[in-house]
Amino acid sequence: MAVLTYIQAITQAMKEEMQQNEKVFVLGEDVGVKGGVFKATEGLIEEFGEERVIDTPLAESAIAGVGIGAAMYGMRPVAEMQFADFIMPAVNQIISEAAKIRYRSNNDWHCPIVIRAPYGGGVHGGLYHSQSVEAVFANQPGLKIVMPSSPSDAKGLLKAAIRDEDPVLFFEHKRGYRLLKEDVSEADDILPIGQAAVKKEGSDVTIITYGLCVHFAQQAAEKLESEGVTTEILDLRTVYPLDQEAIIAAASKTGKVLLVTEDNKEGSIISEVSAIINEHCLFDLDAPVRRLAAPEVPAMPFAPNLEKEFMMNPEKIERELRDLASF
Amino acid sequence: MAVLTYIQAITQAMKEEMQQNEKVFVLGEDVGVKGGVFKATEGLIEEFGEERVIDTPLAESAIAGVGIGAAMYGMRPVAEMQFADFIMPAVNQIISEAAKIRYRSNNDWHCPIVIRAPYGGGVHGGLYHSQSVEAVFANQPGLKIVMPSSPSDAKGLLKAAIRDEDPVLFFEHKRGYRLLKEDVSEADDILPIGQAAVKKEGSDVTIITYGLCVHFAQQAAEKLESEGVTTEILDLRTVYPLDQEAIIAAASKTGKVLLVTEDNKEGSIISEVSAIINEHCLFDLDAPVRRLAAPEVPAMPFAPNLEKEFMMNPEKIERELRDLASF
Amino acid sequence: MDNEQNKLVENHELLLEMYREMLRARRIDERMWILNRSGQIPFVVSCQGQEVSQVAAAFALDKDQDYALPYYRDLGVVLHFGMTTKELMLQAYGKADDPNSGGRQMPNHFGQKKNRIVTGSSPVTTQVPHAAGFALASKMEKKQAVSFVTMGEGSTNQGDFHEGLNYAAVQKLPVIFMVENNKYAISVPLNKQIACAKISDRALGYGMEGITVDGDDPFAVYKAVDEARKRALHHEGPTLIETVSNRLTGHSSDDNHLMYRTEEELDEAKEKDGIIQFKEYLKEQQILTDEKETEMEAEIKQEINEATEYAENASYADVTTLAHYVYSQEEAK
Amino acid sequence: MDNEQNKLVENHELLLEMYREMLRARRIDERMWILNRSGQIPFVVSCQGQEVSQVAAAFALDKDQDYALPYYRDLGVVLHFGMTTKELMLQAYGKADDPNSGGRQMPNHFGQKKNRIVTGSSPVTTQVPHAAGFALASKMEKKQAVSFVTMGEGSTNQGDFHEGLNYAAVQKLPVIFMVENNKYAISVPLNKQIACAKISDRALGYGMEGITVDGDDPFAVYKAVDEARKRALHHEGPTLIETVSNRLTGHSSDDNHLMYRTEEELDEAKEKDGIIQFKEYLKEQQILTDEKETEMEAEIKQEINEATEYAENASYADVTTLAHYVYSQEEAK
Ligand SMILES: Cc1ncc(C[n+]2csc(CCOP(=O)(O)OP(=O)(O)O)c2C)c(N)n1
Ligand SMILES: Cc1ncc(C[n+]2csc(CCOP(=O)(O)OP(=O)(O)O)c2C)c(N)n1
Ligand SMILES: [Mg+2]
Ligand SMILES: [Mg+2]
Repeated sequence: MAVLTYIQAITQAMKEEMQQNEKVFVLGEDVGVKGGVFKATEGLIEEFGEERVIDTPLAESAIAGVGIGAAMYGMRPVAEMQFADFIMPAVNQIISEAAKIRYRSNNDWHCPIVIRAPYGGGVHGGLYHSQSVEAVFANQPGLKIVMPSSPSDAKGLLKAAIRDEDPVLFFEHKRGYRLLKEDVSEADDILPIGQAAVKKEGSDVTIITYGLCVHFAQQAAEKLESEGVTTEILDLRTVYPLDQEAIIAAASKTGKVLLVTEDNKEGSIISEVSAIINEHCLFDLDAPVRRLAAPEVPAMPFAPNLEKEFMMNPEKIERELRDLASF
Repeated sequence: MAVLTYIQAITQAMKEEMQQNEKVFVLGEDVGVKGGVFKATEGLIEEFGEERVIDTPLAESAIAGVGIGAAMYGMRPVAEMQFADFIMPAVNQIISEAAKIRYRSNNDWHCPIVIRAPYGGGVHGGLYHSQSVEAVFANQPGLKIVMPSSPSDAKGLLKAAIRDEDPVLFFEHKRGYRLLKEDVSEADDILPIGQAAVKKEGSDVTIITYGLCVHFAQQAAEKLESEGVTTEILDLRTVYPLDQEAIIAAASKTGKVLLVTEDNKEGSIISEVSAIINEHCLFDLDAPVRRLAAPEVPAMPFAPNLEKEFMMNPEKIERELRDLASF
Repeated sequence: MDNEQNKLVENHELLLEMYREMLRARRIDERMWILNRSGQIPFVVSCQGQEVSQVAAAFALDKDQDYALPYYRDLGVVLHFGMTTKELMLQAYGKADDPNSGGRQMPNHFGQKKNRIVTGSSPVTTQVPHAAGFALASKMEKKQAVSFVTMGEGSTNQGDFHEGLNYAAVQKLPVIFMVENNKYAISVPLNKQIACAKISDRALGYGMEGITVDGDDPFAVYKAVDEARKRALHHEGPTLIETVSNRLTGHSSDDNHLMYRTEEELDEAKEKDGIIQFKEYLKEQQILTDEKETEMEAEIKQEINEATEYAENASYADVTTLAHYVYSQEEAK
Repeated sequence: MDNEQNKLVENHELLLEMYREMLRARRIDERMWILNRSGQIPFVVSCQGQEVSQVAAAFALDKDQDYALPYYRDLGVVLHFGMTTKELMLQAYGKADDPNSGGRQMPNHFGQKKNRIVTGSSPVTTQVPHAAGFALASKMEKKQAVSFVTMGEGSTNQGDFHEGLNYAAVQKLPVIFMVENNKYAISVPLNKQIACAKISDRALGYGMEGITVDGDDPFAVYKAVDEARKRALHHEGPTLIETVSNRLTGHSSDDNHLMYRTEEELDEAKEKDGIIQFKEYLKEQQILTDEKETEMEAEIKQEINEATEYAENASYADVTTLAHYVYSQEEAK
């Protein structure tokens, strides 16, 4: 065991997979000598050479598209989008191609690519370096979307994503990169994609969330603990397709559910979670399912006060939680 | 009044707006001499010339991007994507640009563009000429998404979209193009974007849906009428941002709600509708909100039997409706 | 005429094989139109007018090593890579045994792994970066293989064309980009698509070789592809080849091209039909006799008849398979 | 040297104005770095090394008619189009009165309608099709205006570059595409971005004029833009101009460029600094005196001091405005 930050866990996962399987390679903008703008690929070019750690031209559709081609061939590309916001030029390759290759070819071809991208705000990134983009892709059968909330999860899930036989979008919270630290096993641990995890047991209220918000939820839940309110926290981990069973279990357990996302509310991941609960747990609910999300604006502004107002934080969650608990 | 098909109503709307405002122009692939692959722009080049009816190179990001530039300048571009499936290369221009121009410039610039595209299946189009793509965009504040269900609505809403000060995605059901016919007013009628419409009053069950599915819902509801079950049908018309008030009213009215979409279920428009109902009408519900949607596969296959199995139809709705009514 | 081309000219058997492949593509396509017009199949998108380019190019490749990433008109390419007439008919009917997609995709959306034909979609040009990806992978694995990707000239205006060619050029990947310029993107004529003189003028901006050849001339196409392949395998990078010919049909069975094209233009195009020119050459050179021709036509006709009947009687995929293969092992569920 | 360029050489006042604008851009940028390093502002992305190209180009435009679609390094362009030092400082601090975005966007995401500066975003190259759109509209409205759009050389590898240039070329739109080639895309050097010799080699593939000039030479840049503007207004179509110079700083305040760049390379770049060369020229020609220079520097310094103080003390937008302006009249709600 060693204490790793979230980003170190990610680097570690890529490194181990590259050591074990020579078909794994990474490509993206500045991933080589610079080691990525956040240093996620630091040290990789030194260890694996520029053949397997490829600095690409500034062209996201090519990064995805070349990766998709290589994946169909039989390689295991790990493509980096420098910021999740810049995945948009690659949407056609991801939705029209990666997601549909297995289905359209009736299982003749498949496309085991991983596309990593840092998402989320709170880093003075303004509109285009702060977005949560998962909802754009969370309606596309054929894709999987993973958003880990801790270093251990990040490592285990990224390794699983690289070994997965299908395309996986892997979104990493950029503010979590250095904020989140914990002991991470050095073993070759793989976490199953598609399974949510109970991060905290409780019996009064349930929070269902993912990514950095899990961290905020934990902080909020602790505050209420002293007042005798215990919170069940379900971390979705894979936000598409969702782990329905785990959602149903977590919602039914307390009957009071708070859904949290850093994304704006309408059309977000937590809308689907709410719909699932509505379909399956109506008679177990003691209060309407609540959604706590960002305001309906295009993205987070740059000015620090506006950014703070937009961002999710433990206080906002605590407030809702308290209110819901006393419903 | 004259009987118009859905597509004639669309042509008519463009024609009238072009006659009234010389800043309105259309651009897209094959919209000129050919009049569009579905003939939506038929006759326009003859009337307005090739300066205002522009056959573009085969490049959707340019069609959107050039339109966005012209819109910022002060024109009223109506861009056609030949099929909704081919809007994907333009996602960056639509989400990163059109949706965010007003907000990011603090109201200094704005972008009154309309992007039209035929969506939906049932025409032997296979995976890439049948998709419902609205969910990709239905999480982006700054955008509006309109999906009319009848010729009159199509005309009134398209005229409204062209006059709107903000970007509007306008999705037309291609199977509806010639299937749907009705008397359409020749007056300069504008329908408000953002408002759902009750298409049928009823008191036992509520169907909330949009696009061609409204037509199927009406057929299903009629079947049940003879058995004494009356159905309220709410046509969303604008699927983003949603008309919450109308949804809440329609759901509360009967307490039994069936949501219908041709799209696959997870992450669809009706997931958001369900979440809204869940938040606001929990104690008015007599049964869990049901979602009727396509199976979770990437898109509709070509083979006629598979296509039929995938497609929404009155029978599927009738079955669910009957079941829900007797809950 | 250089050596390689000379070899081709002298290899009468090969020339006859090439001719046969072109003819087979043409006759299959013609049959599909008949089936469409008589209501048997809902859709056709044709190779007619481009078979010479397709077949000559494919013959210059190594179909046991190279990867083909064809576009929807490339009947000639996939035939050479090993797709059978029966399989082509199965896909036209959308039947379960269609090896491309089991009837899931529209006709002419090719893909067949065992024959190294990479699965394609409808949105044009997405295959171009894929071709760079295949080349990158085969270069990493030190294989003696190139990837061969085709598209229409209209598709060269998509962003993915630019990004794919640039990527391949920067990393000197073994790819051959072949643009089949038939002068139309559905109804949009060349002068509304591009302002450059030739599509191959784009090669300079990627720092790669570019060449325009007469797509109706099998010798010129063969030579261009053959040289490009050598260049690719010698680590000299990718090549952009433009083959100029004519689309002899509407864009697809849904398109009436006389709405935007004159009869005269079409008649002219038909006169330049590469298959007819090639046949005349073969006859002049006494490589093809009338007898041989009749025999060939008969064989092909029978093959198509059998394939059509087989496909017509074949079953659609069972509806219970609708949700299979979204993800790995989905069918096991 | 042709007439236009001659006129420029002889117009000493204009040359001094140009120099002053370049200097102003440089000094503002330098101040921003100081503010960043001392923790006052979170982010800087620099114009340093590109001011000569930017200012010389902007001077060849008609800022009362033409539209500018600048990218994040174009301090020199926006200054000339009318953005004030105070406004630039307001945006660096993200304050409410920042005319670009009211503090919503990161610094150097320019846009100011009254000065015909079109709002830009972070994803690179999206502005390129917009420029074609502005040109299309002004052509439709028969205005004597061009649209002038810039980007880095790395950004020329995006699909939108290709689609935007092709669109403009096909319809002969009055656009000037200027690529500021500073030889790096963040850390990625030119040889990993492109395989062509010059970015302007791409012009041929669009059938438009293309030219590469020394970005440190104001006369060459001015002439290229001036000629391109005339061509545009004479309906001769768009032009692709590449200005080659050096990035004298890290990519941004978040980047340590010595991780991928040698000290020697950087020293060499600094020696070629266009501003210094231009100053030397002006002095040699006795257009600029030491006295005038001192005065200029002092004036600029004072302007920057005042602007900085003003911006520092200005307020952020009120948090109640967070949800304003998502749609039209939203604020009325
Ligand atoms: C991204 C995308 N946009 C639009 C279409 C619709 N479409 C199909 S083929 C075609 C024209 C293609 O022209 P070209 O590339 O020249 O190929 P050709 O059909 O002439 O061989 C168009 C516009 C598509 N398939 N994909
Ligand atoms: C679509 C997109 N991808 C990635 C980025 C991140 N990024 C910002 S600037 C930059 C390099 C730009 O290089 P170049 O175009 O040469 O401009 P320069 O900064 O050198 O002036 C990158 C990769 C971005 N802003 N947009
Ligand atoms: Mg063509
Ligand atoms: Mg650069």
